[in-house]
Amino acid sequence: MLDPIILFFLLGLISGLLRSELRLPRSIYELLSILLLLAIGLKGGVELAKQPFLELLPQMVAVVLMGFVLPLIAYPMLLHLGRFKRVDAASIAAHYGSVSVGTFAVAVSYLAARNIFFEPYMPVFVVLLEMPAILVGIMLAKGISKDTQWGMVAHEVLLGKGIVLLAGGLIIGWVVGPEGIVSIKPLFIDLFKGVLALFLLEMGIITAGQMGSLRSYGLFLIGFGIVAPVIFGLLGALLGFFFGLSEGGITIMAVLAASASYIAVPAAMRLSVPEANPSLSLTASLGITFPFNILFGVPLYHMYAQYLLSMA
Amino acid sequence: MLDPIILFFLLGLISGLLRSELRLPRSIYELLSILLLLAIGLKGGVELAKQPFLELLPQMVAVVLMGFVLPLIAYPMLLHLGRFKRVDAASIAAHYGSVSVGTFAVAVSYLAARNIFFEPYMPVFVVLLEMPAILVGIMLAKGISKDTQWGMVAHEVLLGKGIVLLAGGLIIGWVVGPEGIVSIKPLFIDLFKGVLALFLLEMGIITAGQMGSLRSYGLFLIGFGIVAPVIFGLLGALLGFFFGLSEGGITIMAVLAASASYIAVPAAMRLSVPEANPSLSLTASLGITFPFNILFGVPLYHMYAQYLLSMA
Amino acid sequence: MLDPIILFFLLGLISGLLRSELRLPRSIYELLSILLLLAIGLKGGVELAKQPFLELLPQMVAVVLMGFVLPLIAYPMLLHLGRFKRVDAASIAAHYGSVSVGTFAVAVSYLAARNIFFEPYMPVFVVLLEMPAILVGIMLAKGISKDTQWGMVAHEVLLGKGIVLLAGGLIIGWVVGPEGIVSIKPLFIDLFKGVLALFLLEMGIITAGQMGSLRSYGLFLIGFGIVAPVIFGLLGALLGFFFGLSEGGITIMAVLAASASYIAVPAAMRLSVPEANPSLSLTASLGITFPFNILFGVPLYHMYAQYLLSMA
Amino acid sequence: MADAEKNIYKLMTIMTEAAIENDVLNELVKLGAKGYTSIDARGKGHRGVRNAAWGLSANVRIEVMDTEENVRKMAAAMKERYYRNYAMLIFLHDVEVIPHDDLEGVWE
Amino acid sequence: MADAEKNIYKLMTIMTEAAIENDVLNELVKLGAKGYTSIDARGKGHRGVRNAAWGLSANVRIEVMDTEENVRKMAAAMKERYYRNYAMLIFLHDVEVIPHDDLEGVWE
Amino acid sequence: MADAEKNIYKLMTIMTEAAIENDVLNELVKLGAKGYTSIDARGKGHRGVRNAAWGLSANVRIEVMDTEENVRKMAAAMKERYYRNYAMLIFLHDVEVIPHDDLEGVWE
Ligand SMILES: Nc1ncnc2c1ncn2[C@@H]1O[C@H](COP(=O)(O)O)[C@@H](O)[C@H]1O
Ligand SMILES: Nc1ncnc2c1ncn2[C@@H]1O[C@H](COP(=O)(O)O)[C@@H](O)[C@H]1O
Ligand SMILES: Nc1ncnc2c1ncn2[C@@H]1O[C@H](COP(=O)(O)O)[C@@H](O)[C@H]1O
Ligand code: NA
Ligand code: NA
Ligand code: NA
Repeated sequence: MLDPIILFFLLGLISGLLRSELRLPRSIYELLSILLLLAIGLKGGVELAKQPFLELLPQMVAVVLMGFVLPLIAYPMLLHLGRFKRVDAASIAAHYGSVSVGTFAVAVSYLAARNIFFEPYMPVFVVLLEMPAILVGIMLAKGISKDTQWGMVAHEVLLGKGIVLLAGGLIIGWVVGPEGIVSIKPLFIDLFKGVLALFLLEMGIITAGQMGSLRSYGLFLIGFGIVAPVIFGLLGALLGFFFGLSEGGITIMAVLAASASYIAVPAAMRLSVPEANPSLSLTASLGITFPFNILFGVPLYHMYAQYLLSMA
Repeated sequence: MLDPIILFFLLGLISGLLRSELRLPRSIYELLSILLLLAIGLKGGVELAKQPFLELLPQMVAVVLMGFVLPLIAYPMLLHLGRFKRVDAASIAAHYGSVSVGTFAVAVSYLAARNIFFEPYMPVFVVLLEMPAILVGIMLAKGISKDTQWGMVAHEVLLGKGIVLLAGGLIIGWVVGPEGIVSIKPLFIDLFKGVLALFLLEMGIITAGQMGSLRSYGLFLIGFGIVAPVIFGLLGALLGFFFGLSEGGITIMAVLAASASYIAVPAAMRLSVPEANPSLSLTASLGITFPFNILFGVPLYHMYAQYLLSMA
Repeated sequence: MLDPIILFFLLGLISGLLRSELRLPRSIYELLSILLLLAIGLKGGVELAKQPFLELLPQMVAVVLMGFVLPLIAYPMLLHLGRFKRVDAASIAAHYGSVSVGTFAVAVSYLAARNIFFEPYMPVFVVLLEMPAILVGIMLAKGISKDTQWGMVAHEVLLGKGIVLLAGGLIIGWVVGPEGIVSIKPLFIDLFKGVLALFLLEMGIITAGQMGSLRSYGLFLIGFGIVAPVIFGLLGALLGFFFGLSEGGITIMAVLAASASYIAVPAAMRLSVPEANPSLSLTASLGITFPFNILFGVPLYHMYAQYLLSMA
Repeated sequence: MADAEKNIYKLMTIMTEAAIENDVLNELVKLGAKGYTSIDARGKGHRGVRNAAWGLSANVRIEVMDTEENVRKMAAAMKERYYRNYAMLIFLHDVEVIPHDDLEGVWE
Repeated sequence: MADAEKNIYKLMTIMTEAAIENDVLNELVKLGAKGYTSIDARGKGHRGVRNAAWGLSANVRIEVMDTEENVRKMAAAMKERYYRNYAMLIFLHDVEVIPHDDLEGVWE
Repeated sequence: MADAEKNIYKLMTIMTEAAIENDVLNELVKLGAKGYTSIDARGKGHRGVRNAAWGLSANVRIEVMDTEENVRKMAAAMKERYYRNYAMLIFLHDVEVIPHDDLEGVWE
């Protein structure tokens, strides 16, 4: 069964590679992101209402820990194997320790199309995973230097569009509950898949643009952009398995670990570690890992989950 | 029962006060306004089709009169109690004599969520109320001066986006009737509440921006921004009561009287009374009265209506 | 039965002529075009899946031939009767040989509102008709000149937004089939008519703007802008009749022949035949033929179809 | 008259409120401007921040190129009409225009 | 060569139709431009009003900074190629560039 | 101090990454800028193409008008802080400001 949203991504990718003039206006791209973030938050929040919050605490702590550990695994690979400069290795590591909401949305849609349940509080983990990798990345690049404006970094990330909308949606969904969102469902829930399709059309075009810089950066970056998610995905799946999550939940945990940020982290790194080459990390996360995850990663992580559960 | 749209407003307000970078692109804000205005117009128009138009004439005249009278009440308060300059008092008075479509939409949604009927021709009153207060405001500021370009003012207001879309929607709805709008219902009617939620998210952010200027203008402006709608709302409710309107209709009449313009009137005043400080009137109508009405005013005006009817 | 979308067009037209400030932001206009093109493509593609593709080949060839012939009919009329300069005659001819997707969408909506079936592969013809007239136009203007950058022209048209989205939608719809698009139906199919209404609102405003230049160009252009579609529509209807199409199919064939491009062709001509006055051809296609087709042409072409079938 | 030999003209740049853009442009054309270019902007000045996100606080940057004489006339009229009550900043500088050969003296 | 002591270069400003923006930028790069800045604009000139709202009437404002010699070469090429058939206005003026110390003579 | 008689001031134009726009504007205000105007742009320079369509590659064009002394101070600070690690181009030129009569010497 071929999901139309994947075809929209390919349509964007191909027309981008063929240098078509097709392009979504920037403000439309922003509208689509806003709708996706709010929809994911709202859906999660409504389900959260049914959940005793305290039971989640240990899992939340573990997820935050994962956000600290992943970049620490990526960093030495990039520094020693990839022979990147320290600042670049640190910056790329931060991207891969964090998470891509676009990839998360595709995974949600993948599971929904197959009627596979997943624990509804996953968006909480997305929120939790944004920040830690950025902190690690900055410290790897600069040490615990006094001239890092931590306040500014925290403000930039915690009050960035991503977290505000996701967390805001979660809270609103949680407060109003299932009946409360009936009236706004037509916009946020019913249109979700169509909005995701348009979003991926534009992501395909953007990805095609990033692929142009691939040549300049050599094979290692391409390899890293594929191997890292495959490994990190497994770590994420294992963590989900130890949490005792469902098949869908394990898949999503793998996706969170395997996906790399291309919005919040690049912006934060540009301000805090300006010496790092932004095009290097963006090419990896957006030009390689994002399309890999969309096209091959999500089904792979689903197999991880099935395999782990079949072993149990 | 907490309406999610109010939470969207609070989300915008809080993230604005915390200086989050969240912001809807300008063109999206315009799209949302266009959809709201058309939807309100269309819904009203469809219902109007069932209404003998002539019966409404006396009410329409009374509503226009109210549009002339309200600024004449506000003006001396602002001039003598508030000690504002003549042009500023006149300009603020014009804002409060006119009407805010955003507040109207929230009231509509409030009543719909409670299944409270209201007379469907209310959007006609919104159209009627835009203009008179502006005329009064200009005359209070300048006298019946020859150098006022009345033609330009009339053109600016009558052909402004607000009236064209609202009146256009009314007419289209009236012409095609209930079956006619079935095909466009999914966009204009089904999405209404979601669109309103996004609109209020942005309004919250904008309101937060306006609140920054509150400090500069002192306590009187804050007081006026709360007291004026409370009083004007009562006048509006009384008028609705004398019209013999339903509970919902009286509530809406109160909302029309209590709400203050923050789009059409500021633009018209900027051009016709340039000596008035635009930030003063905008801070009052947008930074105080709008959030007050959204959060507390609408339920209060509903109580007005219930009280008046219980007395009858 | 009055279709609301026509009223939206008139609302735009009238407020444009009255110089209202109403205007859709450019990015919103682009979003609406994108949604329309994808929706038309998707719907066509889903139906195509049921169709043996090879049976269509002869019709496709004939349609491409029509694209070459129509501008060759228009050119001498413009050159000899209209006494236009060679480049201008060639450019206008190219506009009328090509096709307007907006008009096509209105015809689709017209037939749907009357429950009239049409062959679902019509969007394929729209794609096929974009290019030939442009080639003829360039050759009429410049001869088979060496300095025409044919590669650039082909790239510009084939990879222009219009064809990429229409053809992309067709292919996606064709691949995923009826069940595949269920999830994206709320955005692309359910909202279609509402999106078309907003699109026509803006088209009305744009048309009003173009009408301003009518005075400068005299009566012949007005006459041509009405007579050409009436004749070309008949040719299209005849071709559809010989294909053995249904009533709806013949109507659509007439619409394709009768409509004139106002996006792809103007852009291509501006680059390839810069000596031609772009305002001349745009005034004809957008200021005269588009409103004529929307308001009077589509019903007329429907009568063509009914008449031809009643003769058979 | 401009320094016709070297095609030296004056460029006037006006930063002001978007709310009066149409009014300003009409005025400039009435004063004889043969053209103008206008761009959406954000800004800050002694009348506060104008960040373009909300109607009344949107900003615009208008350029008019003409002979020094005409530009000074327009600048004086702008100052007279708008400086008192609107956010506006005007400055001038010389530019060398690449002339249209078939539009000889079009900006004189 | 530019007045290297004082880092004086020429800035060329081109106002033209958005329809040919890509063509113009490619041409400038071919002619050796090391950079450019381009901005969406509205405008009016002897080819009428271009109000940016509709494809063919959108306008763009392009700036290129380079040595006087290079800028004059580019300006001449632009004039030759576009002035006849497209809405276009070009003007030049001197600017003092704040140099990159590690890019010594990059714009020479 | 500026040439007060003729109201000659310096205009500084900064082309840079949109990612640091707020940072740059805050810095300029700290350095005493009384105003600025900022515009979205696309561009190309020695740090590659910035086509404004995607967050990190968006571009901005900032103008600050002030006395020569102040502008030179700000330009030096900008260069010091951003030239090394960010895409940025700064240039200066003279402009004649039409003064506010009631703001006598406001930019001194
Ligand atoms: N010193 C300055 N440098 C650059 N632009 C300025 C300056 N002062 C004012 N502006 C621009 O002119 C507009 C109006 O200025 P003002 O009337 O001083 O508020 C501002 O919104 C800015 O866009
Ligand atoms: N006198 C002028 N002052 C400022 N901008 C102009 C002037 N004349 C033309 N322009 C700009 O240059 C573009 C092309 O001019 P034209 O070729 O004269 O139609 C116009 O759309 C304006 O943006
Ligand atoms: N030669 C130039 N002419 C005009 N603009 C330039 C030039 N070089 C750089 N720019 C602008 O300055 C920005 C930063 O330049 P850079 O630091 O060289 O990448 C570019 O994105 C352009 O917008
Ligand atoms: Na990750
Ligand atoms: Na009121
Ligand atoms: Na045709």
